[in-house]
Amino acid sequence: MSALLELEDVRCGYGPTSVLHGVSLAVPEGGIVSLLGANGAGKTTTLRAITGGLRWLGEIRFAGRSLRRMHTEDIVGVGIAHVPEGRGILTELTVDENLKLGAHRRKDGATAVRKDYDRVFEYFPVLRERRNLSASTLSGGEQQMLAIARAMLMQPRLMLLDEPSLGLAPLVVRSIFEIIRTFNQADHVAVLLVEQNARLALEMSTDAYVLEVGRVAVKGASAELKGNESVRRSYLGY
Amino acid sequence: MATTGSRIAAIAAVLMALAACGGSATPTAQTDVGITSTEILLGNTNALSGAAAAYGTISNAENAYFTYVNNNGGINGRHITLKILDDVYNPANTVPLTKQLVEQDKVFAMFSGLGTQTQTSVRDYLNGQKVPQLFVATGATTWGADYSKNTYTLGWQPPYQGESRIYAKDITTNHTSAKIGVLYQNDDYGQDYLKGLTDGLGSSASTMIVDKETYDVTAATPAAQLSKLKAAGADTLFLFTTPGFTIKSLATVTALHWEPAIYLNSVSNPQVYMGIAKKAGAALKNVTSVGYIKDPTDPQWDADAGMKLYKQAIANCTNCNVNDGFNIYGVAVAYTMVDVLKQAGSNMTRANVLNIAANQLNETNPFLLPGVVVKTTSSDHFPIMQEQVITWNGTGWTLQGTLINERGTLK
Amino acid sequence: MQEFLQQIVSGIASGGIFASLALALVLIYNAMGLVNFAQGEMAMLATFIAFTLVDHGVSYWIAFPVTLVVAFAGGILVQRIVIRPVERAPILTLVIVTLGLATLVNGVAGFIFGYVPRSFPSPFSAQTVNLLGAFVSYRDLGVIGVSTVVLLLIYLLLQRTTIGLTMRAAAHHPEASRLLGVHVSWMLALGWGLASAVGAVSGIMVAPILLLEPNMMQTIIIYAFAAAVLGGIESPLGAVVGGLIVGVTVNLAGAYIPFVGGDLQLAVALAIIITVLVIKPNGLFGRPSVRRV
Amino acid sequence: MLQRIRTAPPRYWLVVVVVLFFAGFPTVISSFQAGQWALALILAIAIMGLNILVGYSGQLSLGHGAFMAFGAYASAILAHRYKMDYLVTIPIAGLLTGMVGFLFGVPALRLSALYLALATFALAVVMPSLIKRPVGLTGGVQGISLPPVVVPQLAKDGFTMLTGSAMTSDQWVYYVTFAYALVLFWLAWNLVRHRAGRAMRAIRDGEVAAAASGINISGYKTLAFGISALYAGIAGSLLGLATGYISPDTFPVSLSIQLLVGAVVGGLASIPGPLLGGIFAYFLPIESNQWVPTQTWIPSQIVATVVKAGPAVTYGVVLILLMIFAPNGIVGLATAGYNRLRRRLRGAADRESGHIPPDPQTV
Repeated sequence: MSALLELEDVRCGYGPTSVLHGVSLAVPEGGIVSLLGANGAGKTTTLRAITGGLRWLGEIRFAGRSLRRMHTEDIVGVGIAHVPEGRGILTELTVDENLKLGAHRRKDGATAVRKDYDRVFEYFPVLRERRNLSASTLSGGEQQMLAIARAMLMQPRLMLLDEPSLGLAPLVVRSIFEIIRTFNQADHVAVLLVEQNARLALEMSTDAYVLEVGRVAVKGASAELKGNESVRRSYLGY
Repeated sequence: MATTGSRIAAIAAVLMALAACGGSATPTAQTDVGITSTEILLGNTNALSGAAAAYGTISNAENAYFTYVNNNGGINGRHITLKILDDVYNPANTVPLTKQLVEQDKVFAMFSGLGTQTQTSVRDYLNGQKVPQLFVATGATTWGADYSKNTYTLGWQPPYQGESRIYAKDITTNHTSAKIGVLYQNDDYGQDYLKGLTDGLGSSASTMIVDKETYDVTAATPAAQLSKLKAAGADTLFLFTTPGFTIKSLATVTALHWEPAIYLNSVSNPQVYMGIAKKAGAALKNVTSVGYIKDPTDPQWDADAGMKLYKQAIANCTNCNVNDGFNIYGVAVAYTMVDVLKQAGSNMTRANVLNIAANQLNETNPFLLPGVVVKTTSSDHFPIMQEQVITWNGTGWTLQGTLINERGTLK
Repeated sequence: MQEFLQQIVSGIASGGIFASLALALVLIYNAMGLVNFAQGEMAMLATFIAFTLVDHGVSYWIAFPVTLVVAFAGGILVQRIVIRPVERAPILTLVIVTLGLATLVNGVAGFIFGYVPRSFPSPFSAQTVNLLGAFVSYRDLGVIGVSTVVLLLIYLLLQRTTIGLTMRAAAHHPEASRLLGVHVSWMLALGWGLASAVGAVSGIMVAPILLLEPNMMQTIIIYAFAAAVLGGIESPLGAVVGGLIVGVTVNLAGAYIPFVGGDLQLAVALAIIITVLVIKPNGLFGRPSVRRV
Repeated sequence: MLQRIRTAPPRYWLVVVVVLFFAGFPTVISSFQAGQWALALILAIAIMGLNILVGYSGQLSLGHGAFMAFGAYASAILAHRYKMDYLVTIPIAGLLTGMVGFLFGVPALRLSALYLALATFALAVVMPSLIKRPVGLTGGVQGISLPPVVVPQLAKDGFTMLTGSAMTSDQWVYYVTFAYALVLFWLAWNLVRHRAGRAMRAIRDGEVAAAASGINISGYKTLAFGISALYAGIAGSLLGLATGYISPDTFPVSLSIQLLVGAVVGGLASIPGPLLGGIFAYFLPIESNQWVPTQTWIPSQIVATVVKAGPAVTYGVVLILLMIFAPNGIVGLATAGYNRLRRRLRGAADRESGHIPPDPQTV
């Protein structure tokens, strides 16, 4: 089985400071993989490299195709939805306009999009209520929901989630993670999840990678890592 | 440093001496800086670029006439070279450029420098250096009026004040009950015109002028001012405005359903502008102005010898628009310059040329209206003081009456 | 009273001129958070293109759309060649570039077309209508009418179409928009193209009134700045309303405040700019904006 | 002492050479050329002011010509109406303009960079009409003619002793300007190296971070405005001295653009930058009008274009090209070139074999 997303010895950085010193990882079709590690380990940088926010050396392949020299806009077009750090909500626009932007490059017709809208509103009923309000009026949790809903409307094959739990109440986090799992199973969409909350992430995911200063320090099945006392203690901090 | 400096100075002195020797080929004739056996070097600054660059063509027209003269034998075997520099209408540029022309290029005289502020900025310098500043290209009264303080400086065209005195005379003789409204630009140009009108009307000025309004060149349109003038009850409108604002004003007057008698300053009266005003919607009824120079677009001069000469001369300038009123102005003032140089003959010194220009001019200029004499005397330093009233007939200007002479009214 | 009314009507007429150019400014601002100092000069150059066409015997109604297309393409070209290399640079750099562009375009126009004012045809008659004793020409009304139509079209485009949505998104959050598949750089180019076309409309409409010459827009752009700032620099509606208010204010101040008089009208515009920016930076119709980082 | 001189970094030697050059220069060029260089130095002083504001404190002013106008008129009015010695009025004009700039800096605090650019540009456009208004004070459109410059006997004697020729007023103006330039550049150098300069740069690079480290943001930003205006005011005052006449047309909006060109060409946030920028901005229009036509190797078509198009086109092209290709100006290019050269001389290899390409600026 070939992986949907593969990173091979990816190195990159910001100007003269390099952040990733050779990261290799793989996300299987329909799988959920978590990417863990301390602050500054290079998790967000990895995601940014995948969607073309940085130049990199090494190789990144999506569905067998190299993403080298592709622009962000086009990488997104081939089926990667990236919910960035800070959620990337367009606060000047309404909730509905944000969702519309998610679907704006789809070519499968208005009916299909409408159907997906209904599904998304089923997952997040609050968004239906707030449809015509400015996105800036949403609470943190609602904004996270909007960001994920918008990513769902992009009809991706892979979703990159950057710390969806950040700053949210535990209960909200739970429900969001539930919805992600449901979506993953229903649509067979792969997820690469970056999380500080390692416990939660390991529960969700099938496989996990732990980054340390720009390198993969540990990798393995999530269940395995969860059970490994020394890994938990030295890398995951719980 | 010191030795290098003095050595260079010494070399320069020798070179200058050599140059001077070369210049005095005919031992009896007197010459001066800027004159060689083959050349008369004149300097000029003008706005060749920037916001006032519409005037820039004047220098090219002057050069075209000098080329014409040079091609026909020059002046006593010497050809005229006009060195034109671009001061962008900014006095801060005029000063160093003029110094350059005087001190480095060693021009014989400055000729037809453009702009009141720019030329005022170098007047003290040129008079201090005893370099003639001839035929300054503006109608500010100061050039003639302050001659006694600045004997190296001379204007040429009729002063704005003289022109508006002619209008005043027309009013006091023909329209004694006129209620006058004035629109003028807030600079020396507009103020000079207004002063001439006020002085010319004399004691009745305060009652006859019911309102006067100013505008700045940065204004979008003069509509607000014209509305006020109309509301003030004026039935006679004076436009002391530059061509662009004149056209806008003429159109606005019609748009306000206002039909005053209009007096238009001569700077704005070329037929090109009247045509634009008409297209912009101006009715152009009852418009009076004065002229002293022939309008190249006026068909009445088609067979005129002077106009033919103009067209012949201006052909030497490839990018001059023959219909541009500024160009015949340039050719006309260049004609006077050539006349002065010819008169100077073999006594080609600054003092002599200046003396002829300032005190002994008496020239008929083929580019000016018939009868206009370019004249200076020891007590009058306004070269052109005759103008003729003209009225707009719908397609062109009609000369009215005879030339009016304002000589002696300005001191 | 009648004069007062006339002052207001004349003010509205010049306000229409300011508004039409302010609309173009607002478009660029909406596209990339930048005020284009070259907007007026680009409009002037476009008008000269129309002039040249008409002068060569092309019918006005063909010259007009052709000029709009050329202006649109020109705007895109300017963005691609001049703006794109610096689009991520500090705002300071961008402002300097547009200022350089303004200087350049003005000089080039002067070089090609000279500085003698020219008349430019108008589809609207120079005849006037009487509004309660005040007169206003069809040309002036035409400027306001066309500006209103342009405003409506801009509104429809930005608010009712997907491309408008992506343009707004690209302007406010380029990074986040890229992640949603928006071709941000092309959206900016599109913004420049549209602004340039709107500017061309403005130039073509006002040239019969202001007379066509290279410096036609040089001071109008300051009034347009005042209009855009007063209306709230990101609001197209604000640009139009702001333009009309600026036109009327400038006229009334010139007519009735002795200190201002006829010759400090531009200073009134400056005063409006500074007052609005200091007291109410978002203008009349602008939303309080989050500072762009 | 000797040891210190021997170990002084090369740029100190460069400074010494430059100062000596500018001190001796006017003795080998003609008087009017000295006058031209005085004007170039005047521009350099104003550009240094602009540089302090834009380059070091990150606030954009497109209207520095207006501050020059203020300084020039302050001096001219003091000298003309109150019969003060012009030389005495120069520092006074500088201080007055500095105060005005400081006051202007207060509302400027509330404006974003873009709005500040807008407001200052509008100010530059309006300035000539504002000057025309108080006719009694400014002479209106007539402007103010200043009394001729008198060269002090001491300077005359000294100059004659050194060069053997008499000192002209242009040469005297040059030395006055040079003295001011020397002092003001030295002050600017001290300013940027010490606390105030560091604070300003911190503000420029990020106000939030600067505030977090306890820097008084509004204080330093208005201070930068004040200092910057002081430089412009002195430059304006010197301009009056050099030209002997000022009027509204002396301070068109294009002057402000010329200053901006100079600042950008020389290189923002550098001390030598404004000097190079001043020379460039002053001589570019003159030479494109005069030197270019004398060059036979340039096709006549291009010559005609350059001459007819005037400085506006050249300024515009220079501004755009520099911003795109060399945003740090001549000084930036020179520094980069020097560093590359030094690296090559030392034979330093690239950091790592796996050299990482820089962040994509624009792809």
